[in-house]
Amino acid sequence: MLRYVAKRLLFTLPILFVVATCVFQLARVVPGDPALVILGDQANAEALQALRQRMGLDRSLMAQYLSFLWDTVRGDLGLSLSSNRTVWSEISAVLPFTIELTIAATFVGVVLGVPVGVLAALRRNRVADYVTRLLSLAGLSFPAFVSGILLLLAFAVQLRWFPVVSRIVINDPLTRLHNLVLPSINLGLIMAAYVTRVTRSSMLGVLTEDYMRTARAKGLSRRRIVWSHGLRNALIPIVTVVGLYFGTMIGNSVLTEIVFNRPGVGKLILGALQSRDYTLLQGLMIVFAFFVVMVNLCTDLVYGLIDPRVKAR
Amino acid sequence: MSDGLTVSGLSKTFVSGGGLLGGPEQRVRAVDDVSFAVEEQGSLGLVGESGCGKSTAARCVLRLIEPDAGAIHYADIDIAKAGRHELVRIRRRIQIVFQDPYSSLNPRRTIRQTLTEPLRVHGVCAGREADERAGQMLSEVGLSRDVLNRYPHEFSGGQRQRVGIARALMLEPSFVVADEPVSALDVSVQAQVLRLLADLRDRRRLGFLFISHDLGVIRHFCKQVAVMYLGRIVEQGPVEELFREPLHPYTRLLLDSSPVPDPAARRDLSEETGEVPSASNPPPGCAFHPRCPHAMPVCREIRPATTSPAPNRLVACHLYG
Amino acid sequence: MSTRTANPMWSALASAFRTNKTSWVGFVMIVLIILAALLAPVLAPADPIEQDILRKLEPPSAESILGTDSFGRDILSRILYGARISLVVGLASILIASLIGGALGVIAGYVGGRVDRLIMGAMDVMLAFPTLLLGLMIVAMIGPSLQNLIIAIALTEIAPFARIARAPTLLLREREFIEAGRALGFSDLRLMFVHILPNIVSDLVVMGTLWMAQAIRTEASLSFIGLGVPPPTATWGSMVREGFEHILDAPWLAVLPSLAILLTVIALNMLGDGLRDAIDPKLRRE
Amino acid sequence: MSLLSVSGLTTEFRTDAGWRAAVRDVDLEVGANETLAIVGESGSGKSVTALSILRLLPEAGARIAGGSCLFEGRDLAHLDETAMQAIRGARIGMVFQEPMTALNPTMTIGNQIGEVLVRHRGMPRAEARAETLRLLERVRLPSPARRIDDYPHQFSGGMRQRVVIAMAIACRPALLLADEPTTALDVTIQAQILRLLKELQRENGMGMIFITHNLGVVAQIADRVAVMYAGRIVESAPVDEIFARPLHPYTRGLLQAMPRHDRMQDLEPIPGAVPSIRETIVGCAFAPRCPLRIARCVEAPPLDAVGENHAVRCWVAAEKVPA
Repeated sequence: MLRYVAKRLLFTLPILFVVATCVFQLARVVPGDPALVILGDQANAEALQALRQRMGLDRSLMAQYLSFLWDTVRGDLGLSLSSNRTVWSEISAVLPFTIELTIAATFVGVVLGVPVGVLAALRRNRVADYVTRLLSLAGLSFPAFVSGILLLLAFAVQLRWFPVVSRIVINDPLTRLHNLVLPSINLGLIMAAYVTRVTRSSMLGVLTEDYMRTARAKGLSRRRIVWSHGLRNALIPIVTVVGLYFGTMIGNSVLTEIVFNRPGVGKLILGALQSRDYTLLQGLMIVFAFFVVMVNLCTDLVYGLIDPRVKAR
Repeated sequence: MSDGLTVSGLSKTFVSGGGLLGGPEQRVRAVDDVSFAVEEQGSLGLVGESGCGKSTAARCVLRLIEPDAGAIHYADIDIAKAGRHELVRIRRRIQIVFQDPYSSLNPRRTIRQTLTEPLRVHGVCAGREADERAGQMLSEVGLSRDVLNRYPHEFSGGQRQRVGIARALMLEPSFVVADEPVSALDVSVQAQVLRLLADLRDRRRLGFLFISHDLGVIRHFCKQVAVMYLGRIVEQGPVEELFREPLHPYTRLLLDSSPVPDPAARRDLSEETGEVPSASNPPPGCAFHPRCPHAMPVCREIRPATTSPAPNRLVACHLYG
Repeated sequence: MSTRTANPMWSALASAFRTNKTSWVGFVMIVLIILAALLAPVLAPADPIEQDILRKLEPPSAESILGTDSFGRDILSRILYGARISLVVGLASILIASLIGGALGVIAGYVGGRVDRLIMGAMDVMLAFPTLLLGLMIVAMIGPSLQNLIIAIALTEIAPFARIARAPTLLLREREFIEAGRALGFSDLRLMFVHILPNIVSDLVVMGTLWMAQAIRTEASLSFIGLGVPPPTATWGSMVREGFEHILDAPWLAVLPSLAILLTVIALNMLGDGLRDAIDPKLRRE
Repeated sequence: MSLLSVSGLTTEFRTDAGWRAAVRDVDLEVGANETLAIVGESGSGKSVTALSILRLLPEAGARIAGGSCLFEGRDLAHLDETAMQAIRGARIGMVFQEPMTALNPTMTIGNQIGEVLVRHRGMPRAEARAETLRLLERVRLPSPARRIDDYPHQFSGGMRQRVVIAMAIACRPALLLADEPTTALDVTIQAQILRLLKELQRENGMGMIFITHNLGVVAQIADRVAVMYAGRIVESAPVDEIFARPLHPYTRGLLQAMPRHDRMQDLEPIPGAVPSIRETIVGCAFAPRCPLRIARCVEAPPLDAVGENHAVRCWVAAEKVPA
């Protein structure tokens, strides 16, 4: 197992390296002089030159690239162009809110999605199955900002159960939780739709496997056959979807944060776009890519736990 | 150089794993120093259990799998050394029939497309003439010409196998490699296809390399037989003689284990005969020694050479060394 | 007399339509939406761009069926014209992505070895960027325009198509009919694109439908963030964005274009989902 | 006194043309210590018969449309699901064709066997483990103590089949259903498994229904034989009798179509193909392929007794033999 983990970790390094290279290249495509962007049109030549020097823009592209790589490896993502603080401090200030949101949403998605998916598979082609399928199809059709707006209109504007604008007070866990409910439901329901669908189809596949018949031939009860023999074998595609969904979820959480006016990476991105803060965007991409790669790594490790055959490979 | 197919010293090792991420490297000697010859218009059966390398050997003959070592000659062609253009020429002389009639036909192509495509690709003919030839071939394999526009899923396993045979014969080859051509079929259909293959062999004067795990099928179809075990040929000779009087202990085990439809011939195999060892880690010396009732100390250490204890018979066993 | 029988792929899709009501409903809906987009100049009661400050923020009425926005523009007209942007971006990006991704997937799966590792490694890198953010980054860099949106969204969807094409190619490569083709002297190109590709086209069509829904959603999201086709062009996402500022006093401004997006995406998902049920061998097996 | 007595069993499948019978009006008897071989080609209904007895067919697509299966005083065809569960794995064991897929890939073989003991014999886990070890030894799995916690993929096909057999006999069932248990195995392994099944049968006094398409295997293992074609039994007789004096043209055809390795004979293929389940069969199902066909074959022939324990479903064959 340890060997397997080490191997998978090793495999993520080239991906991260190429990701960093792409981000670096992408940032160089930006038209215009970043120093000019920061200091504005009125800046004098000396100040511009000084800033360029400070940012290392006067060096050769190769030298810039190498120091960028070296800085990234050390976790130094550079200076934000708009705030003059380090990119990492900008991101880390809001990252907990986004992480909190995604974890809560994943919880909603899995706890709701898996049982509903299994039940739909067991009642294949009956009413419950059709209803589940239609609802989940509709659920995964929602752009996060559309569902967010509708939830906001219904529960905050009409029913007034939740605040229209989140006001997050760090020291008050109850308010913080209350503010989390609507956004995480928004994000979680969309995810539950995906999880339900993949659980259903994966379970349907498993139900026709030979070993399920063997389990019946052993005289096991139906419940034990489904939940103990079936679900474990159906889990791999489910874990895959949860893992793959992570990338979509980051995008959706950005939209959710914007709609619910929550602090978080989403609003940071909006700000960075408006102020054309490319180092911040670049840093965000690297952090996100890092998270996505790590989540993929985790799903691979979970495969190893679920399916003994994976380790053998 | 004689006519027909001559193979000598054929070897193929599959390497899996290894490298940066692959885990421990595994080397499987699928085919290990295999030599045999099939006379012009002769038929050699290659028999053995799953994983013995018989299919790999057959595919190496067509260079569908690139052999690591060995010489392969057919008539005047040096197959092992053939370049791209020569290989195309070989394709018109040697063809292959596959085991699984469900996997061997492209489900998205009509029978017409399947049968005329080789003619077009090799620039033999196209259009009406190709259709005409496809129709003739269909009737030769016992199908109606009317099926040209149908798709494979409309046919039974036996009919698909006939289409597969027709496709192999479209380029008018003189030699056919048949890889378990009847193993996937029911007994009654199996006999139909065996008879068809025998008819075609006689009518078209075809040479055959016939791979099967079924001793009965081999006996019925082939004049010569070679028995493979873990990548090597352990015994070869004329079918009748070899089945009547097997020399190698493995051949004997194989014959004794194959049931005969006659309750009077019930055998009680009292000995536990073990499993086939892993091909990635074959036993040293004679690969069969862990299962062999006659194993001697020498069998554990020295790989037996192939000897000829009787005319036309070859065996690789220390009992005859 | 020879009988011609239907190509199994088309007959599978046709039977999907016959048996699967969901795909029918989706199909009809998407046809209606396409018609509405095509006929926008005829159907729209007003110019989608012309402003009329005197009539701003009118609720739905007989005069303008769905009301007007904060610049006094007719919402129905803007929704009809907005459909054009969504559909064009969705269709064009999917065509590009499926052609490039499909070809890459087939090549990776068929050739295998180093080529496979190289292509799929590149795809892994692309998948490491969250879809929306990659689009956002690209558009932010190269500037928002219809063309750039299509390019950006297509780029984010090449990798999924490559994966979808590669998996069945790996299976098909092991099928004996491919080996038979090699034994008959067919070239690799012929085997890849004449023999393997038609076997995976139905997978690509189904995924194309589902990913077109995704593309339309991404386009709307980018517009919502402010990175869509720049104003004054009517796009659904930017309409929601403008309407969101009036969420308390004129909620229909945000809700109506939201529903348009939702309906289009649902229609495509219903269509694709029904088709997938029809071709999925796992579900067909019983 | 027979252990299992099936009469008039009819099983139907849902097709796009409505419900169609895959097994029609099948009568079978198996006694303790006896092996009944059901032989037939694909689509003959032989496996469906076994699955119907244990009621293991998918509920949505198949139904038992008639008949009874009397086993230890109860009719399995009409038992409720809970009572059926108590019989499966306990009184009737089953061995399947594909050892590669019959075992749950995510569960150790020890747990898969132990599960049966816990379920039916109420053993505590530790005791079940000890018994599992004993069973693995009995089926001659090499070094069972070391391998009890291994997963199925770590075993060869032959070894997996031994595990499946251990699972099937764990509760010393009175009846064993073996559905093509050696078809997926190599001949040398097949011989070992056949021998193992025979030994276990003798030890436990089990009745066994052995389903196969291979007449050679039938000759090796059966006491009595039932030949099935298109869902019906067309001939049944003791094993020596059926090979010495096959009466039904289909049985004869099968024997003449099978190439033997012990002697050279001319193969006589049966023309045509097995009818599909969608076809409506009028009269004798074999008539279209039959060399002895007469006008009367448009009527369905009954299974006529033509001697002691020998019955044949054929107008021509039944007439020739003095009853």
